[in-house]
Amino acid sequence: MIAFDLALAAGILLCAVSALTRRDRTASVAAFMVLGLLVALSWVRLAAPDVALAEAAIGAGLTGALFLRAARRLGPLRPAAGRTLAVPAALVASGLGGGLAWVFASASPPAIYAPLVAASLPESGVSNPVTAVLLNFRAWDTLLEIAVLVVALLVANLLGSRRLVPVSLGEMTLPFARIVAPISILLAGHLLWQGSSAPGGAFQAGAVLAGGLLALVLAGLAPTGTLVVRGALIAGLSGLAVFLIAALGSEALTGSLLGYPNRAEKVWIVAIEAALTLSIAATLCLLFTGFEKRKTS
Amino acid sequence: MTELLPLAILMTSLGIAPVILALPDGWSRLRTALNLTAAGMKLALVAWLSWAVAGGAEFGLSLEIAPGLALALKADALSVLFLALSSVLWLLTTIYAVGYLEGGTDRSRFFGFFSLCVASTVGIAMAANLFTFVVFFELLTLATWPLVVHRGSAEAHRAGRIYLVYTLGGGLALTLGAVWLYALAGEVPFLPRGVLGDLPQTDPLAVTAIFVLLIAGVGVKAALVPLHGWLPVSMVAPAPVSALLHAVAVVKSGAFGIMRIVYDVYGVETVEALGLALPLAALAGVTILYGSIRALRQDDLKTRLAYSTVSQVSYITLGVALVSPVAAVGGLAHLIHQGIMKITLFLAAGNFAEARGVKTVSAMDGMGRLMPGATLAFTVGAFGMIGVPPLAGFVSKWYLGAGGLDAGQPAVIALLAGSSLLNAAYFLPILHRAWFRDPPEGAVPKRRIGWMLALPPAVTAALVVAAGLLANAPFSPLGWTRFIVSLEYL
Amino acid sequence: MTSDLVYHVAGAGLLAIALWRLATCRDTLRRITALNVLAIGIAMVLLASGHDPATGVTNPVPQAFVLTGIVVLVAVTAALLALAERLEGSSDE
Amino acid sequence: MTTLPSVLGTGLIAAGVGFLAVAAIGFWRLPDLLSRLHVLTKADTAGLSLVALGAACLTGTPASILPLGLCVLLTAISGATVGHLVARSVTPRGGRS
Amino acid sequence: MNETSLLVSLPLIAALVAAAWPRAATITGVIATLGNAGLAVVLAIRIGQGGAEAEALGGWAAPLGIGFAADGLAALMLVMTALVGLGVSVQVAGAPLPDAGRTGQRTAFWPLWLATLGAMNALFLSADLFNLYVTFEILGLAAVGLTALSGTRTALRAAFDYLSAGLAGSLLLLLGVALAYATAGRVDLAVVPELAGSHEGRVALGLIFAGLAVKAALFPLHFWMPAAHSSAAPEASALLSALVVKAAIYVALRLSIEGGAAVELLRLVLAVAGAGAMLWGAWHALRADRLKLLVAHSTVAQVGLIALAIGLTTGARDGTIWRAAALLMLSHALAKAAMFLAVGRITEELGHDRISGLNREELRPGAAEFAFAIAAISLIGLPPTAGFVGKWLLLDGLIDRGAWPWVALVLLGTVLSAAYLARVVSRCLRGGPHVAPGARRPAWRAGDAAALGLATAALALGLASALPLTLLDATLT
Repeated sequence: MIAFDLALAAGILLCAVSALTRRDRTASVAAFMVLGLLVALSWVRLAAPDVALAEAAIGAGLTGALFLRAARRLGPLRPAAGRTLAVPAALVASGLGGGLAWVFASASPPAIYAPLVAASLPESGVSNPVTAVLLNFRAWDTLLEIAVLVVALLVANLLGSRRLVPVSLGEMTLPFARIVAPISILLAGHLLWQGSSAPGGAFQAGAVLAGGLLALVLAGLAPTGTLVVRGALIAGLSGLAVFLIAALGSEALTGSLLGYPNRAEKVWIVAIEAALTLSIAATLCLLFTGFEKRKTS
Repeated sequence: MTELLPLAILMTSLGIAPVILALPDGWSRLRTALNLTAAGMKLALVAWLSWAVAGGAEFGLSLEIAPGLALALKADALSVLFLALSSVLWLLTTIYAVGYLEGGTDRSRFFGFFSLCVASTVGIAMAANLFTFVVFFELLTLATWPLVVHRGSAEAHRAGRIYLVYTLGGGLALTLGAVWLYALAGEVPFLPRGVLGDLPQTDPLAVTAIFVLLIAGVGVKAALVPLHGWLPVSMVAPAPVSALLHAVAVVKSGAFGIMRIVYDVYGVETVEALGLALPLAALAGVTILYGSIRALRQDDLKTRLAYSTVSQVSYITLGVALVSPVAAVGGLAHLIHQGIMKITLFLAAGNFAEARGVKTVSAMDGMGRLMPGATLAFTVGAFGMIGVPPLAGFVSKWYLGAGGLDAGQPAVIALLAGSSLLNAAYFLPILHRAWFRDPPEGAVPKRRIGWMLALPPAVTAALVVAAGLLANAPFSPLGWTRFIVSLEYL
Repeated sequence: MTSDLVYHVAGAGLLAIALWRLATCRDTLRRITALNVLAIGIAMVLLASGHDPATGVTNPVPQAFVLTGIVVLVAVTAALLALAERLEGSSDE
Repeated sequence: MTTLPSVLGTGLIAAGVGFLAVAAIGFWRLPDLLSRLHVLTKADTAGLSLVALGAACLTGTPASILPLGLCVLLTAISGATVGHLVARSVTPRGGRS
Repeated sequence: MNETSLLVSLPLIAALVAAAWPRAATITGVIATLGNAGLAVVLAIRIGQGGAEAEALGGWAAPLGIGFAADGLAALMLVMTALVGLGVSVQVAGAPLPDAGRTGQRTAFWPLWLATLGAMNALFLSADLFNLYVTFEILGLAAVGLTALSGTRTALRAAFDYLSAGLAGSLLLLLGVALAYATAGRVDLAVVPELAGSHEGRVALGLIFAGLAVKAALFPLHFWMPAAHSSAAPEASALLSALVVKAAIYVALRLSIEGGAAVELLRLVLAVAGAGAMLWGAWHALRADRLKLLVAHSTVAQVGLIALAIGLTTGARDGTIWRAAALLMLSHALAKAAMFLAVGRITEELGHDRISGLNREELRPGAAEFAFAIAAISLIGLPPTAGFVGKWLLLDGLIDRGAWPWVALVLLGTVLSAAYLARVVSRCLRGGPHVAPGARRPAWRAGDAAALGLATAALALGLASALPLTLLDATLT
């Protein structure tokens, strides 16, 4: 398998170089998306399927879509300023990279987390260790992470970024959206439910759901009134609200922030995850479509 | 209740300052009433305090603001000396300033900072440790700067900038020295005969360096050559400010600081043992001569007075540095004497400028006939400065001379004689013009001098005479300084 | 040579490429892409460190870190792109 | 070890990969966009379907058939739609209909 | 319910309410800021009396779970944030709206500010490196939103540079955390001494410090800050300069104390970077022609001074220097917030903020100018302000260490800060007919209250420095 790893790594590096050097914006974004997919593959190789799912859905898919949108709106690449800097910068960067590779490869972490997770997993209420870490052991990180999404939503709202206006794409897209949207809902539900015991969870499910919604929006099938945007905004905010209320509620019950009541952990976690899925889907969708209707120039 | 007396004295001016600053400019009656009430109250409180201190009472207040750092006030005999000077002169200068600035702009700002300035002086007088002293010393810089630039002209701002550069630079040196001393000694309260213990033996180099830093810091305000440059320049300020800067607040705080550092931080014996007394005395001597010589050449009346101040304030330093109880009495007494004499001169000069527009020596012709009262006050002040008996200046010069002999430095006599001659040389021509020349044709008064402008110089002139004539009375400045010196040179 | 080492090196390579691009390029979109590549590089070395070649299992805690990092990064990227687009729009006005 | 399903599965996957390789070569060698699109959409769909079928044979559980079928379905739909969209985007409006 | 839980969740809940219901944004924001201030004070009093508290979130103890460390230093920072936030909130809530265009700006302000507040509270309490990274991201995004609030092109440009620099800093931090994990196998704050003991660990700490240096705008990574802080709306600038920058500085201080003597070299680099920022900022402040730019550069300089102080801590927990640094942080927060609010008022009044145009026909300085002057005194470090006590303690500690070159640098920084701030204050006292036509004192008389209040707090803190300093005694070891 080492050959496969080497090929994958080479492909990853090649894609990265391509994404960062191609002069054509679309080509560079395409290279970035391929990079995301290859990276997701490499994480499957590193036995991290949860992360691979998230990377494929969010890192490659959604970020790529955002980049594509921006590439269209930003116009062509400006010529690079100074070439004189390129060589010394490359030398310094490769030196830094080499140093980091050496330091990381020479460090081997003592197994501290693994036994702790193994010991605590039965009490966490779920059997997928990644979900246990995300929603129970280190749920505070996850709560703040949702807060990052909310703040990004607020910033995008403040900037009033131009709303995506779906141009007529022809009848061919309609069946596509009509099929993809329900499948994505099903898939999201599946990922959400499976998250407690197998790879999956709120983030992956939310991203898939967002993809389905976006298909509807792009096909012109979704309603686009201001009221809808406002509703989506509130849906985007609701995930953090539910999480915070759950945090405070659990403290009221058990005396510890985010300390779920005994033997009800799974219910709490799934409830929170369900709210998060909807909210993440709404947030990602809004981040992509934008808020304000402006004259398209 | 009486323990809070120092705080009450401080608050009479510190508490009133923000109130006055916040008053609209037009409310002059209320402002004047507030100012005069506060000044009167302070005078009464200081009188009470002096009575109590003379009776042996001790006052101390302390607020710890950080581990090892406390804002502490106390009232000892030396404080009372300075307190009495500033409270009397504050009252008089306030009356004068109210009259002087009538109809002017920004009076609330002026009087607010004026009060703050006096509050800082009072704080300096009552500081019980070096930290407190530094705090009020810097506050004084901040409070006087807006007064120097009060007129708002480009020239005033130039003066303000120079003033700030000198005083903040000095403040930096003082702060550095103080921090260093705290780092070495832990705490530095002001106690007679010094507080350094065996530090001068264990680390003489650091202690000497700290002494130089501290003296340089306070020396800026005491206008020791070569740190005197700000003083003549800041003459651009209004007359009451000049009077205040020169007679009470700034230069006297500097001189007072030298006293505190030499007497109550290091102790005279330590200073002498470190070999620092003679250089300090020499510096004072140089300043005395230099100031007098520069004063000779100035035509601007206030600038001439300013150089005279440079010279005269160093008498105090000289008295401190001579390491002789007799000289110390002279120096301390001069703190008061020079204050009342110089303020008389400045107030009178302010009246000349206000009433007749006379700002230069060459324009003084016939002033005695036109403004006899002010000219008389000016004459008394000038004679006092020269050291004509039986005025106040004579008393302090006598003691300084005797102290010089006592300390085995007969050169001091020569120094004093030379200085007195120079004093005469720059004051007598003014008096000659004022009394013996005819006023210029068709001179018309610019404005009438009301009682508020006329009274204060008259009172201070009377004080000059009284301080000289009644020098042996128990509550005269001289009597009080003897009491202080007896504590220091037991 | 183990596969962990391969991914360590690949991650560090991504970091180096991204840093080089950040230092030499002024174009907004390219810089944002470079920051994303940087983040991927970090995620890769983190996961490779968490991977235990003996058992073939990757520690769930670094996995959670990387997951969090991905979501945070998409949020920041969206904000950056919105800003860049707004900037582009306002220069036209 | 070498049961019928595993042989069949491996064969199917190999065939699928062959299709994909041909698609890739075609994408690389063909001159213009429309013909590239042509080879991509068709060969891709076929290749992926074969690979999925092979994978289903290899795992052999009925539970795995649903997701694999979903994969094939989604790829087929999206391949068709994307191909259509790309073609539309290069075709001048009102040109060949 | 515990104060710490409420401190971290209440602002976030309020942010959501304000975002979802813009009409109630102002009232929600004011109530939340007030409540937050109350909670912070209660917590500080409790910690001052009962000592530091540690809490394991969800009952999962570190290193697996995330801990809250509510100690004296954290409590001091919480109170600082609460007070400055209160002042700025009063200013924003009370400001009259000149036109409808600003309504949207104000409603957008509240959720962003409340998110900032929540993130800062979470950051001060957090005892986990990865958690710190996440809080930094919230903080960075919300701060960028505050920068972009005014919507001008320069503000947007600055916001973009701010966000990309902030992201680069965060990623450096994350790389450091990753290496910390790779070295020690865990990422709670208690791992820092262990990290300091190995080469890889020190590289990890170095990466973390580099990330923090970007976020705190230390030389030579300061390039983004003056533009961001000078082009934002004054209230936003006050929050950014007074608080947001402190977050990175706080973490640097925490790591310096935790790291002990083993991270001496890193601290030295920090001190040098701080000194560079101090000199660079002062130099540019001296040459600035706009008031806001001057104040923004002064932030670079002052933060540099604080970083210098942190870099020179001895690593001992009973040291003087880090206490001085904490006190300087507090006094800088109060003074700088007051200064930016005052600048906002002056700009509003004159219609511009050119320093050469600050001359007044009416010589009497208004309350805003007065607040500016008091804040300037505190920033220079003149008595009786908290800045003075902080500098005194700093010099005391430096002299104790015998670090004379650093003493000279601190004094030089003081002189420079006096020089550039005197430029402004003396202008305000200068006469001249240069009042811009049409500029007049706005009708909103209470507008100077917040600036004056914050400046007075900086002044009064000098006399009450014993309070924060005793609170610092309860810092976790």
